Amino acid sequence: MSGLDWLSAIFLLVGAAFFLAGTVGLLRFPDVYTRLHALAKADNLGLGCIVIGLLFQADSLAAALKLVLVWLLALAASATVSFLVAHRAWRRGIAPWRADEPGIRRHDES
Amino acid sequence: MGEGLGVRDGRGVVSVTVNETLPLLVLASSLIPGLVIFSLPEERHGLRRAFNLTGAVLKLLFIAIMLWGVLHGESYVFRYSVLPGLELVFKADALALLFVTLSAVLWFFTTLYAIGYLEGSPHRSRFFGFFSLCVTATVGVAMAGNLFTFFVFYELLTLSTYPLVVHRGTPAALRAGGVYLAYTLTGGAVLLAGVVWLYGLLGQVEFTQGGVASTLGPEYAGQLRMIFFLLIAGLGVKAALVPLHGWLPQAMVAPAPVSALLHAVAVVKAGAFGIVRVVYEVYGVEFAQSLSLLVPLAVVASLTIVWGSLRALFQDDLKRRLAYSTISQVSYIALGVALFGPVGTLGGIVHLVHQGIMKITLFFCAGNYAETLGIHKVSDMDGVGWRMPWTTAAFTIGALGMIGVPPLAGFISKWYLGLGALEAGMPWVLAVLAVSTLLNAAYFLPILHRAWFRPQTAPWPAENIPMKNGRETAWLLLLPPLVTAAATLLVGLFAASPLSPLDWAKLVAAREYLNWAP
Amino acid sequence: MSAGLLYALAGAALFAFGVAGLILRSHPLRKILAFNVMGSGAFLVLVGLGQRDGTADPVPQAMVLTGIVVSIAATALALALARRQREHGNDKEERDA
Amino acid sequence: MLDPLPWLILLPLFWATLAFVRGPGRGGRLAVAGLLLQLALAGGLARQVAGEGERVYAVGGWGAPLGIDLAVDGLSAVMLLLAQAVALPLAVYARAYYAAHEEGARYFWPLAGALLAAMNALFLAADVFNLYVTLELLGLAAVGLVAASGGAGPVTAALRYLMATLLGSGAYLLGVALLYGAYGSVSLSILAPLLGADAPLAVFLAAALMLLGLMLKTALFPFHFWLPPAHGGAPAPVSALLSALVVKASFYLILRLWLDLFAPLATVAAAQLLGLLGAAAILWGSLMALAQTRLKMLVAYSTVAQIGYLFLLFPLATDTGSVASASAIQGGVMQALSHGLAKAAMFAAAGTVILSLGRDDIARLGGVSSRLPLTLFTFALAGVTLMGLPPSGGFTAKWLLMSSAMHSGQWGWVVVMILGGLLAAAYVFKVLRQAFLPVEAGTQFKPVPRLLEWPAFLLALASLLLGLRAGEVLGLLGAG
Amino acid sequence: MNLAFDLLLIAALLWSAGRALTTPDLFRAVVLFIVFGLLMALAWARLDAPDIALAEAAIGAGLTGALLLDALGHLRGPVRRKSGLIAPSTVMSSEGAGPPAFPTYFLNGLAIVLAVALGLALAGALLLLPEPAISLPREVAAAMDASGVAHPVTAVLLNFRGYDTLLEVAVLWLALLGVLAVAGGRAPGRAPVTPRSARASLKVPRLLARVLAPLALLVAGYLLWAGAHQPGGAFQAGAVLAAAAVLLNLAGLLPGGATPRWVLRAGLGFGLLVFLAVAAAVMGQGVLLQYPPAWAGALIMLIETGLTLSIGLTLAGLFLALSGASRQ
Amino acid sequence: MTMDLSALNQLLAVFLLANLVLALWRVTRGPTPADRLLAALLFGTTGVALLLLLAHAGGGMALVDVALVFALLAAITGTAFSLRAWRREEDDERP
Amino acid sequence: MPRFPLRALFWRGALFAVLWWILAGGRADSWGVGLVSVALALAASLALLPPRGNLPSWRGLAEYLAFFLAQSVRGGVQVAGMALRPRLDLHPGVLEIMLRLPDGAGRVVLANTLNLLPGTLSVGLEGARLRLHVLDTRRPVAEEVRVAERHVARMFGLRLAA
Repeated sequence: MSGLDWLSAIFLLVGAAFFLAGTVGLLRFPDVYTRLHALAKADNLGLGCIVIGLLFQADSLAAALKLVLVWLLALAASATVSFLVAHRAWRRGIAPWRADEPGIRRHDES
Repeated sequence: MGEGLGVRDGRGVVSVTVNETLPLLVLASSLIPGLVIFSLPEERHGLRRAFNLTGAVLKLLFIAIMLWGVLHGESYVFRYSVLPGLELVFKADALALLFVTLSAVLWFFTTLYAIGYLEGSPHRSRFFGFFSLCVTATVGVAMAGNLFTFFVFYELLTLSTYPLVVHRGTPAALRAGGVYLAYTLTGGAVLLAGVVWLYGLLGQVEFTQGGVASTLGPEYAGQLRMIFFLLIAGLGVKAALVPLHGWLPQAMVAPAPVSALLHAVAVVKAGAFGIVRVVYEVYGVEFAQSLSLLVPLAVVASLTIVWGSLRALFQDDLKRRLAYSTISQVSYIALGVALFGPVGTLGGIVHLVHQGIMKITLFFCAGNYAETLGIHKVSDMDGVGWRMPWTTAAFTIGALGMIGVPPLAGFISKWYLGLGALEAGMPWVLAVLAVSTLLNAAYFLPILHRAWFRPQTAPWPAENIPMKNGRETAWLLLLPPLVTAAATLLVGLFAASPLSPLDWAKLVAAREYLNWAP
Repeated sequence: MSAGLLYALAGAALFAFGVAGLILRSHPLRKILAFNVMGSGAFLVLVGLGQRDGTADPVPQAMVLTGIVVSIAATALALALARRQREHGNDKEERDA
Repeated sequence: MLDPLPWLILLPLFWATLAFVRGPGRGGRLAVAGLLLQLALAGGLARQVAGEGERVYAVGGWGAPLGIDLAVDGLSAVMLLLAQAVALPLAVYARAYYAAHEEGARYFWPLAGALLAAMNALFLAADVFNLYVTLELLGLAAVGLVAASGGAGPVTAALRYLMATLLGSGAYLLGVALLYGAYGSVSLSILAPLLGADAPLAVFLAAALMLLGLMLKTALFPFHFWLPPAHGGAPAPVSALLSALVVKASFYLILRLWLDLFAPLATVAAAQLLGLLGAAAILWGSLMALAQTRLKMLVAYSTVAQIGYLFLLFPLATDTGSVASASAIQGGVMQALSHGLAKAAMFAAAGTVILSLGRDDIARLGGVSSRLPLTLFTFALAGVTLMGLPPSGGFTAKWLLMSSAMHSGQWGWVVVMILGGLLAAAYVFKVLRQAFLPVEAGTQFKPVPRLLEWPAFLLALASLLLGLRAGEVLGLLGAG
Repeated sequence: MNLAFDLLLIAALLWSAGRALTTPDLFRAVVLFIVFGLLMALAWARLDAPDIALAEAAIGAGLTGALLLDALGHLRGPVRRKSGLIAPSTVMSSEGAGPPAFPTYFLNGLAIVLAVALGLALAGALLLLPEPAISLPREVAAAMDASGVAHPVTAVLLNFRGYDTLLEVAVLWLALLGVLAVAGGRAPGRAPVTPRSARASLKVPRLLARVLAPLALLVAGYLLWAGAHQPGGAFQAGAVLAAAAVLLNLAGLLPGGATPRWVLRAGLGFGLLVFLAVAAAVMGQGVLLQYPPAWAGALIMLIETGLTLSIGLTLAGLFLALSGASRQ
Repeated sequence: MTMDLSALNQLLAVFLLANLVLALWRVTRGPTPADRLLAALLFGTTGVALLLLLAHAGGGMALVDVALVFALLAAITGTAFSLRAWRREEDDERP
Repeated sequence: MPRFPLRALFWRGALFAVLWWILAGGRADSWGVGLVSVALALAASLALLPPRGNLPSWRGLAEYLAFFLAQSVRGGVQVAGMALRPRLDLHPGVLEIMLRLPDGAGRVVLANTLNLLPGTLSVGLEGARLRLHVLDTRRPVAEEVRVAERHVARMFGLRLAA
């Protein structure tokens, strides 16, 4: 394997690790807001790393840029949807989890 | 004639001869007026009447031509292929003409009568439309040249009479119509099963002298007995053989012209006619005898004769009494057919005509009583003879004929039946005839007694048509019973003359019993 | 066993799921899901079975494309009907109230 | 001269699309014109088939197995004629109907055009996957038509219908997938010679799935549950189209597959099972019809019963090539034709009654006989066909089926047919007798246009006279 | 490694589908179904069927999800109408009705047994199936030169089996007719209710929609162009267009409604009419849909362009007719 | 592109798929609809990554287009969810 | 802005053309369809997002991107750390900030950006009031938001309110 290949492999592995972290966060975090943090940040970074890793494998500039385009689109979608879901959850009265007060409750009832 | 009617010859050219068209014209002469009448507005009385009578007269004319032709050896056959191996066949043979003539003549008079009877009542377009269809169906039954064609018109008859039975639209009428349908459609279905079965065995069932079924070998005897049972059961419903007669007394709710037609010409007679056709021309009387089918038929007929008369005794409603009388009298036809031998045949077939003439007279009269004075019950008839002498005179002739008083029509029938019984070696039938005659007398004579010899005790239930200028009722109501009563007398008196019903019956019998010369 | 056959087997199972769901579940939305699952199963069988030997077969693929479009069409119609039905239910409730 | 074969598919699609573009409720005249032309085309095609026999048409010029073939033989020619012959008077009827009754009129014409196109395409298809597409087209068009009036009842019925039809076409599609997997082709003409009694299990499964799916679409007992609410609840022109034609289309396909494709696999047991279901449908459908209090529901249940007769042909046609088998198939097709004409007439007549009277309780039909005599007469004539009385086409059908049963010694079916006929009489006369009652107090009969009454009457008359022209129809049937 | 991937994917497919059908909560069912759709796209990718994967991604993930979620807002909650194929006695929504009556219970059991039997029989049948006698891929490959395009799936879809496609476009159009008939037949309802909270939060999706919609147009154009020689084509392009329209509608930038004006109706019918016209026109030279070889490519492109427009409008219409036209 | 990288791509694809399967647990677990939906969102990003990996593991560059469409339309589900589906109590308007 | 937005037209057209080039993999034969698509996309874009006159500044954009990349790596690492740590150590809370950006796309871009930055998640945006959910209340979130806000403002060429 060439150096570029190594670089590619490293990026890919790092990306996979971020994905794992995102998933673990999704499973472990206590409420919808914190889980959104995990998703929006870890996964997008994971995707970014994978895209970079694959850039090294790309055949042409256009193909490489297409990968970047995919990432940008995913970023935009992710950011918007995170906002919308969090906003709606807030509107529905779902209170953020607090270390001193575990469990689900409505923020307008507390 | 349009394309497809008529027989296609090898080159696909349609050729229709006069001899083929005549049977169709006989059918069309009531079918077309019927269809036209349906579409006529209710208030076009004159036009409707014109159509009706023109049709009736035309039909008589066509029949007359055919009568003349048959006497001179012409044959009138029309064929139309519905499916490969399945044809509609109309054939004017002697038996057919006997029945066709009867129905055409009686249709003419019944039409006249009905025009008078329904004066001013609603839905007359509908009534006369179906009336014409009903006659068309009867003519079709009469001229059917094979069992399939017979069945087609037999069912058409059921359908076209139903609206007549329920014509009044009262709950009682609707109930009666339901019963009527239940019986006749079931009968039709049973008949259909028999017909299909027979077609399955034979491939075709053309009415033929000596019977088509007799060509089948002895291994089919069992099946043929079953089929015979199915056919007679199916026909027996309309012929009102006991125990299939239940619908007939119920159907008395229909207007009098309908009852007259139902009993004398159309429905009941179609059943009886069918039995004649099946025994003579499907099985052949000798073959039927060899399958020992005739004796059971005779027994059933005899039972019906006695049972119908017995029941008639206890009816106070005049039309119901007549209805039970019909049950009894029509079975004379079946009885005659079941008596093996030409003389019995003669009795049965001539009764086909005689019973029609007599019974229609009686129903016309019953209708007159009801329409003129509101009389429906025998017990209301005291002294009616003096209020309505002409009607009662006609009634008297009809009743005496039914009893079998010589020289009236009924006597001729009974005489030949008695002779036939002896010829067939079934003397017990004589006893049946005797009992029946006694019973006939027992339920008719009291009526005559009341009408003529008892004084009027109470006012008439509803005097709808007042006495006017010495006319007891509307002339359209009076004329038909007088004519048919006269016919009752004449066919009896001149039974021996050529062209009388008896003469035609001899022609028929001679076809069946080839080595018999009257 | 080729991937095609494997997915075809999965398709068979999905089809059975869908049939059971369509029969057993009563909520219209659930029936719609079941019908889609059933359709996906049939598609998988069609394509999977067609390429048991491992080479792509464009004919069933084209058929499945057709099928997917039909599915979405049917789904939309079913949803429209279900919603209309529900509105009628609500109207009835309002009237009854 | 147009080649009738492709144009029978293109033409209805054309007028359907144009009707849609013209706007909601528009396009009736276009449809009638199109249908006239279609009827002529179907007639021309029938003549072609009668003269030259079966014909195969390779769409796109490729030919099976790569491309899609269309094919026309006697059976499809007859069905095509039926479809156009029923649809044309119904279109005239529908124009009058929707002029008086706007509910559901918005997209009737485009939907009806698509329905016709689907049906014609189905009758002409010779490719099992193409048949799937036509089935879906047909199903969705039918569901759309049922739902179009938007009422609570029709919508619920349409949803149920949709689910049933989707389940049916899903099963069919899986069958197609299995066939393709087994033989690598979806063309009927390629598949037919490949199928034999030694076919792999998958092919048997395919046959079972396809037939089951189609039975569901045909509403064969016990899969009939969706039919009565859908056919009974839709507007009358729609009910007529559906009952007369749509169920026949899937039946046609069952027959086609059974005869042309799966014949080597067909077992006596399967045929008997189909027959038994048919018999159950006849009895159950008739009894349910008898129990109905609403006119259109009665007619709808009658369809359930009449469909049963179609399936009696399968046990009778097992011994292929025999006389009994031939007349069973002829009987089945005659039944499809005559029921199509009669049921269209009957639903149309029922619709006229409803438009005039404003209700369809059977118990309150008093006066129909005097105020709407032609419509009642139409109903009665159609009833004659349903009862199987002569000289109707229904009678010819029953005659053929019965003689086939007699030939093959299967008596049971005769009894069923006789019972079915009597029950049919019972429910038909249940309606007729009410119509003879006097007009109920306070009832207003709205006058109805002639264009509402006459098309229905013509249909009924056609169903009646079909029996007299049966020879020609069967001749055409035998031509392909 | 591929096998592991396939097995894992299949397990996930079966699990999500099974749970989608059995889980008591409708919302969960819909989400599971959306997941199922995404997994299906992966399955198609694995099955060397990128065309289907594209369609599944656009339709399955984008449109079906939106349709279902939109409907969910209207279909949840208790309801009293029954509509079962077999089990009519169970309640519609939360589906947690009382214990079913015996016949239902029995029929349900029967249905399960039948479904299991069907599944097993199918599996057995598939495993026993020998290789087919006819190889259509070979036929396709042989005819590719005359097809007018370089991508086999497109050649099948628009040329060899173009007739299927013609009818299938009609199916789609028909579904829209049905939806319009059902959704538009009602008395004009209240205007779509967008709550204040939702209006306030619309800014964010609006920006996204404004940015993505032109991009979607570009991608649709790309997919349309790509179809001639690589995975892509009118369906995928149309689906992407429709998805953009759905996004615009969700963001409140495109009004919904069930009574299209005539321009729109013309657009909806356009693709079908073009297809029909081409199909009919070429009959002058040969048979239905027989393109003259020299013109095949151009005609296919023409048809595909019309179809992209119509399919896009129609798919979008399916969503738009329902969205907003419904009352709360 | 070498064989080894292709194998790595494949391996990572399996790994990502396993990630997805794990995330399904959140769909069933909930507790709020939003939590369930999150898993679907995860499928958006992870699915895109997966497709890109598959494309470079020999699945063909067309899969990049699939990923592109995925990413382009990924927002629709979430938007439809929060603006249409999860709005049964619109009335709880907050100040 | 009454003036025909020629500059916007050019830049957007160029952007879409580049995107097309990327999509089509640089194939020359794609430009027939490509030009039509680009034109359509351009038209749609102009209709949906009418140009406001001030173009983004290249420098601002570059700085923003750099900032964004760096921060999102940080954000990812932070969340990953939290998720993978054996014991969850979360101190979430809600924070409201009055934005100084003028009304318009800028605020939305900021809200979206924050979603990808470490520890912040926008929960609501009403007028200038931005509600944030923060993962760790102990960190100086408000300052970080201000930094981001400045980057966004510079990229769009906007002026922050006092």
